[in-house]
Amino acid sequence: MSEPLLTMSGIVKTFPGVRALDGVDLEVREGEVHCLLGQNGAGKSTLIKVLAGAHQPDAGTITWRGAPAVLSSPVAALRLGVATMYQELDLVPGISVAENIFLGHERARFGFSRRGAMRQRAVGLMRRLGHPEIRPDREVGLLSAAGQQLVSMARALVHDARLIVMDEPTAALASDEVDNLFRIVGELTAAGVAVVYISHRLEEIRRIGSRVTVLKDGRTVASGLPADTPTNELVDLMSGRKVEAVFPVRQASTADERREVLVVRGLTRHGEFRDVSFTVHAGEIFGIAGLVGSGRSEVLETVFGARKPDAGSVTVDGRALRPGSVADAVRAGIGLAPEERKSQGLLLELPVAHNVTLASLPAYSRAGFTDRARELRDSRATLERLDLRPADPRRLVGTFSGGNQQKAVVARWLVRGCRVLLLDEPTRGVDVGARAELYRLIHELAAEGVAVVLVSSEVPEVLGLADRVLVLREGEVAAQRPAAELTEAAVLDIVMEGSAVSEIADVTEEAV
Amino acid sequence: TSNETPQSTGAALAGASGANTQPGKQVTIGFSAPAADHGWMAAMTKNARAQAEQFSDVTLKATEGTNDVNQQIAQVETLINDKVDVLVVLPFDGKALTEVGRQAMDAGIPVINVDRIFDTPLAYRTWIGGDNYRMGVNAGNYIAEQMKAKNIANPVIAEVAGIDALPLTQERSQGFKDALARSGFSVGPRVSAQFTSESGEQQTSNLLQGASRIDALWNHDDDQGIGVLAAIENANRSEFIMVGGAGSKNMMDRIKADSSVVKATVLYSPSMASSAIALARLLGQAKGIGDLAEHEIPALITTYSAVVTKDNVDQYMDVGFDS
Amino acid sequence: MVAPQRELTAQQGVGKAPPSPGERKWSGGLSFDVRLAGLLGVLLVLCAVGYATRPDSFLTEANISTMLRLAAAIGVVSVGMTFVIISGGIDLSVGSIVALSSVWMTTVATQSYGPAVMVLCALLVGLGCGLVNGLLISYGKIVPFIATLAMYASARGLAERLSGRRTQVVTETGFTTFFRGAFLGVPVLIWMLALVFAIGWVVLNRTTFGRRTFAVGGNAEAARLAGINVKRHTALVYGIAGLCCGIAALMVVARTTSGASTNGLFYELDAIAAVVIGGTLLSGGRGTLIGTLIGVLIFTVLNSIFTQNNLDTDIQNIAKGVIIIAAVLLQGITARRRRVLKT
Amino acid sequence: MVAPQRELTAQQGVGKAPPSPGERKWSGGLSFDVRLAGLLGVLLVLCAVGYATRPDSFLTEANISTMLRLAAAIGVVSVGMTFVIISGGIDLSVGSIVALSSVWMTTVATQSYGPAVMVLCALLVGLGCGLVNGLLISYGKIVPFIATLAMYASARGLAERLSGRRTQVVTETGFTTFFRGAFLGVPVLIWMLALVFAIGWVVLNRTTFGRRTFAVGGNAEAARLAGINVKRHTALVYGIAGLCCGIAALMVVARTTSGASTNGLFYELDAIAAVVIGGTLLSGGRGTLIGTLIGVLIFTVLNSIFTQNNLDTDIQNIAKGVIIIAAVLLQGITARRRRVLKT
Ligand SMILES: Nc1ncnc2c1ncn2[C@@H]1O[C@H](COP(=O)(O)OP(=O)(O)OP(=O)(O)O)[C@@H](O)[C@H]1O
Ligand SMILES: Nc1ncnc2c1ncn2[C@@H]1O[C@H](COP(=O)(O)OP(=O)(O)OP(=O)(O)O)[C@@H](O)[C@H]1O
Ligand SMILES: [Mg+2]
Ligand SMILES: [Mg+2]
Repeated sequence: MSEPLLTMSGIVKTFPGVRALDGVDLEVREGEVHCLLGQNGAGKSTLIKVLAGAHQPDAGTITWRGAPAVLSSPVAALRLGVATMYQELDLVPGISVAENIFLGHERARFGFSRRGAMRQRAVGLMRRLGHPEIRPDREVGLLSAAGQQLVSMARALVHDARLIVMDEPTAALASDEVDNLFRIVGELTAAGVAVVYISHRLEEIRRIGSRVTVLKDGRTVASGLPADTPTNELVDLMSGRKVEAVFPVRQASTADERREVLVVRGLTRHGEFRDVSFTVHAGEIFGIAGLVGSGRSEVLETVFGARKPDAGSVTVDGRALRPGSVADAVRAGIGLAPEERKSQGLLLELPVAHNVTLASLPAYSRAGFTDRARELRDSRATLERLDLRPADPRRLVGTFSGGNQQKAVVARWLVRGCRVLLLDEPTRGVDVGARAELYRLIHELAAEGVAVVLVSSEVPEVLGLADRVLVLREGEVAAQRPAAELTEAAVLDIVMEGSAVSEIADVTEEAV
Repeated sequence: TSNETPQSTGAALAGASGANTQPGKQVTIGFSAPAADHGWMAAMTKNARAQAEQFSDVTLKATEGTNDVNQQIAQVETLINDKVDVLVVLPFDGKALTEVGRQAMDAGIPVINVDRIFDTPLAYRTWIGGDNYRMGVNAGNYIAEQMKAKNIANPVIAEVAGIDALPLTQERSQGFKDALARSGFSVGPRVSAQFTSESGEQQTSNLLQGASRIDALWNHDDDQGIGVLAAIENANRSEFIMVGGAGSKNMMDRIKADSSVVKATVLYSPSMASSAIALARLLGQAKGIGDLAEHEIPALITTYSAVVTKDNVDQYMDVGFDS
Repeated sequence: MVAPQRELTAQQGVGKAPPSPGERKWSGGLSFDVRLAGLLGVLLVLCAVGYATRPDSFLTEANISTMLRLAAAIGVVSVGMTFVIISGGIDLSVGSIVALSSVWMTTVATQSYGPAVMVLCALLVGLGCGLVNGLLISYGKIVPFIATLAMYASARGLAERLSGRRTQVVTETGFTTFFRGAFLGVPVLIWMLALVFAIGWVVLNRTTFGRRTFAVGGNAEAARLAGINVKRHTALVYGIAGLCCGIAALMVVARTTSGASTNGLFYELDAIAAVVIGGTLLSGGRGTLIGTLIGVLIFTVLNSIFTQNNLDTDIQNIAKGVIIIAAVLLQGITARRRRVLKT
Repeated sequence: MVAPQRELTAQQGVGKAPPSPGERKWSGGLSFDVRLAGLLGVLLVLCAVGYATRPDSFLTEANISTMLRLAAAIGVVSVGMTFVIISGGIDLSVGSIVALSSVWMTTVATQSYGPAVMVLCALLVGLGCGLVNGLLISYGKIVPFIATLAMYASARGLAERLSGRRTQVVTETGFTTFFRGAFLGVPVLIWMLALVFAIGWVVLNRTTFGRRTFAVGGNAEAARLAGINVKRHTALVYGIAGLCCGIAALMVVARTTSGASTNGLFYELDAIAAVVIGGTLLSGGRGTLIGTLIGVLIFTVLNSIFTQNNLDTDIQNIAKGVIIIAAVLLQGITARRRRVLKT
């Protein structure tokens, strides 16, 4: 084997009150896909930020191609040949795709932008990424999550880097987009570029990974493992405990399963989805599958009243809801755990406890005054249940790792107690162990008689949890069947049918 | 009192005469005025300071000028707490500071109320100030005379007022209107500026655009007058006569030179601040005004708004303030 | 994905890594925060300077009472402004609303009904203007800056029209006697200031309403999806700010025994400055009322020092700017030092 | 992912659903935007009103030239303010910097060196003050509101001190002759306004510096991670704003033939209002200079209509507020109508 491209050893990084990295070692070779594994909050993102020059380590050494390197700033890292796709997308919403790609190293002559040159290069990159329909002049803020992820990717590619770091790039992607991403990764490694890859989806690691490094509580617990190490072993290393089955066995529900709780009839929003109808019974888990951009989130938000439907009705326990009124939906007992945890879910500047009780404030107050002791007690219990680390309800949510933030969003609806719970990608970025716990909680809720609607981009998750599944394709209901009658391959067939190319980014502009 | 002024200070100062020239007991005078945000008000503060310098037996405590009555009340209270001997107060709003004036009088500190008058004589020992209404009247009379002399039957008479929300502006405008009405004239286009040259230029530019011909224009304040004149020059207009207000040195120079549209200005001199300090000293030393038969200083002193024209300008040069 | 945390405090980190201020824990409650300690330090230093320059008069009861009574009106306005800014808005119209309330409550007609009606009138006018702001912003979807700018012009215009630009003296002695009086040796105005602050603090930190205010300012979309009626809440927050202006109008009228359209000049700037110096984020979602109170007091003490030491106005202005900068830098340094000591 | 787009325009959506794709249009460059069209509509309506009420004088060449000359100074200041606000900041000190520059360039000493030095002096003073703001904000880490508030007080104080609060008349006739003159029949001031806008537009939309300004304002952390020197950039943006104030000072001095510490009063409010009405987000990252220009013109035309129709100040104020609201609502409605027609 050749000399390692990058060696990081003994890296320490502390934040006030947290030792995020406590002596991490990492070794990456040319042309390999090196996977970083670890629970939520293990320090993966912090480590790659040190590698990207965005954080300065408190201790430790970094060696690049055998020579010691100091990554004092993002520019220094880029100059060395390290390009990074951060977990939290680091794009500027108000400027164009091309400008985002070239941000910080714009092509210019005497300070004047060479817009043509940049545009051309951007077109080439988007074509290479398989999405020529994302035009370079398009404003990034208008792209879907997947589209933005592609721009991030293009930005990493434009640098001709020796090492590309990808922090959970597939969290916002559905299966077809994941395939597309892996094709690019394959091209890169074939050209000798090294990739550091972070994901909580172990099957992805098996597909593309070369070697695996496992982090736990800011330390390296294993490095250089082969990518085909058995799941049990990896999970064991990550969490120090065993996770028996990912999808728990259903308990017999005590509620009357035949009672219809949520009835959706002919729901339509022009340009987003048409004529969506379904019924969810008490104690039932109802899954919605589909590609990114098929309109699943929009359906959930419309049911919740956050968007006003153009046609159709929503009924809860026989009472028709006022269209477009969140207040009415909440009164009827609907809860929505939204998809975008940062823009739609969290109050980053507030403590976790306040975030958790946000939707149930009336229940935690007497005559308008908040019962802070009970609030703290309940949220601490919920945090512990979801294994949210550190389980300190007074910490600001903004200081938690991505996966832990996601748990806080879901926790909000667990303490609330709903008749109908709408979950939009509840496990995005959540580690394997916590995921199993979340599944168990969803089952428990159903067993208590709650009607659960689950949207997920991971087909096995939908099939494993739901009683019945609805498949959306380009805003239309393509199928609605009991989960037992479906397999992953069958769902993907339905999803792909008639749409060779998915339209991720832009429906309004020319699709190829 | 005479007006023997050392020109070097650039301020119009009051002298002391007779026995009053002798230094007496030390007097601490508290002084409070609105923000010195335009030339006239700045001249008031400056005159007060300069006058206090003149006397070896006077210590002046001048507070930060403010246009917030609430704040000015606190400042006067601070001066009362400080136990000054005499207070000289030019209130931003006379009515609003009445109570604190009375508080001072009740605490045994005589108050000299300058210009904007308190609501009740209980709040001041002596008031000295100008007569805004008469200023308007004098400006109106002068313009009416000129119009008649020129035989203009239906003159268009414009007015550039000061800050409209201040009572003094309303009094000036009222006097102006009343005086014109006596001659059968009325005020035509009218704008209000902010006592600053920039606002004067801006408002006058608009005014001139709206009125293709005017015969006379009264501008309330010579400070904003610089801007008013600039606007007139910018518009290349000269068909009318202009009368100023307050009496700045700059305006008097122009009247003397007689090369622009400015033909007169109506005095409202900041020299009253100098007089107020001189009076305060006398009050503090329990003296009267030398030339008067009274043993006591009078309760009300109104300065006169003379009309300064080319003919008498030399006589008034010394009270002209730097705008 | 992160809404950029651009400003954290009066000291910010432009383009720094997401700053990690002290222990990043919630300190809305009583618990004392490093930053607030720094701010308090600045206030104490200023007091020390005042005492050093005027040992005879600065820390006397009379002067302290004068300072607090001066701080009362702007303090009450700043309470309302703190709510508005935490909720993610801004209110430029506070000064004009104070003027309008003070004029309306002192018209001859209102005064003829006696003191109780005068008080009610001021409060209702303030509340009304605030609600109009709130409705324009939440239901009319006009950005706060523009909506309150419009109110800034209109309310003062209306005040001028109502009063005919005259200063209206209070003839109703019952009103003046009460509000200019004292209770247990402490002036009524100071009681009112304390009361408004106390109520504001409880509402902001101990009630559902306050909690929602932080949520709306921190992330309006998240708040909406959590079932909070963001529009109604926004409207109410501006209503509170208006109500505070009504209370401030009472105080101004009591102090000046008159209502005038020139009252409340520059209150918007003073109040926003006090709130921001106090550590509340202009971008919303974070802030404390205690910081605001200290911010108000810092400006009041500064003024008093200037007045007592007889400084020229122009020097005062220059010094004010320099002191503001020094104060904020000082806070930053103490905060950093403390952080180092702790870890 | 990307910072939530809470405000879209002067009309915002508090707690509205994230706008659906069709509604999310925004155009930064030349391409004409529905919103700008609405704004232009408001301006045209105002012009029509002006013409209807004063058909004899309103749309004359002389009046248009007067209006544009009056718009010149505040227009130039607004160009700088647009840069600052797009970069995510705010500048309260513009008016004071105009005052200081105008005073400094008209001191007897400066005037004795002739017109060129006067011009240079104004530009350097403006640039210097702007850079001080910028350094305090970027390297001193003081929030823009506070840093520029300090400059607001200090610069005006310094101007008062320098001038002794006198209005300093320009005696150097070369200066006045040039700047009050005309070129090709168009007054020099209007040329300057046009030039500053044109250069500003090119810098903002066609240079790396301009595009980075959007990035710094839209997501400072992302800009930093992309290797942009955010601190230096921020300092420069405030420098530009200061330079614009210096240019505006030239214009004010030319118009009033004098420099005074009272120049530039309320420019900060007027400039921010014009920028915000013009559709630039106060939260940074989005905005257009064309919108700003239209915003400035709207206020200028409004003033002209008021004076030409001889309205009382109080009525003017009330009307101003109402018209601002109406204009913003009207924009919103036209924007919505257009959108419906499109789909
Ligand atoms: N800016 C910060 N301030 C304080 N604590 C931080 C900060 N950034 C990260 N942390 C803490 O550091 C630890 C490691 O976080 P990191 O984001 O690296 O985890 P991760 O392994 O990427 O987790 P995930 O899988 O959820 O993304 C966490 O406990 C987190 O709370
Ligand atoms: N920012 C955007 N700009 C343009 N079109 C968009 C945008 N977001 C969504 N769309 C369009 O709206 C429809 C639904 O998109 P959306 O991504 O919300 O669906 P989804 O099934 O919930 O996918 P995801 O799982 O990513 O949330 C699609 O037609 C998509 O192209
Ligand atoms: Mg992470
Ligand atoms: Mg979705």
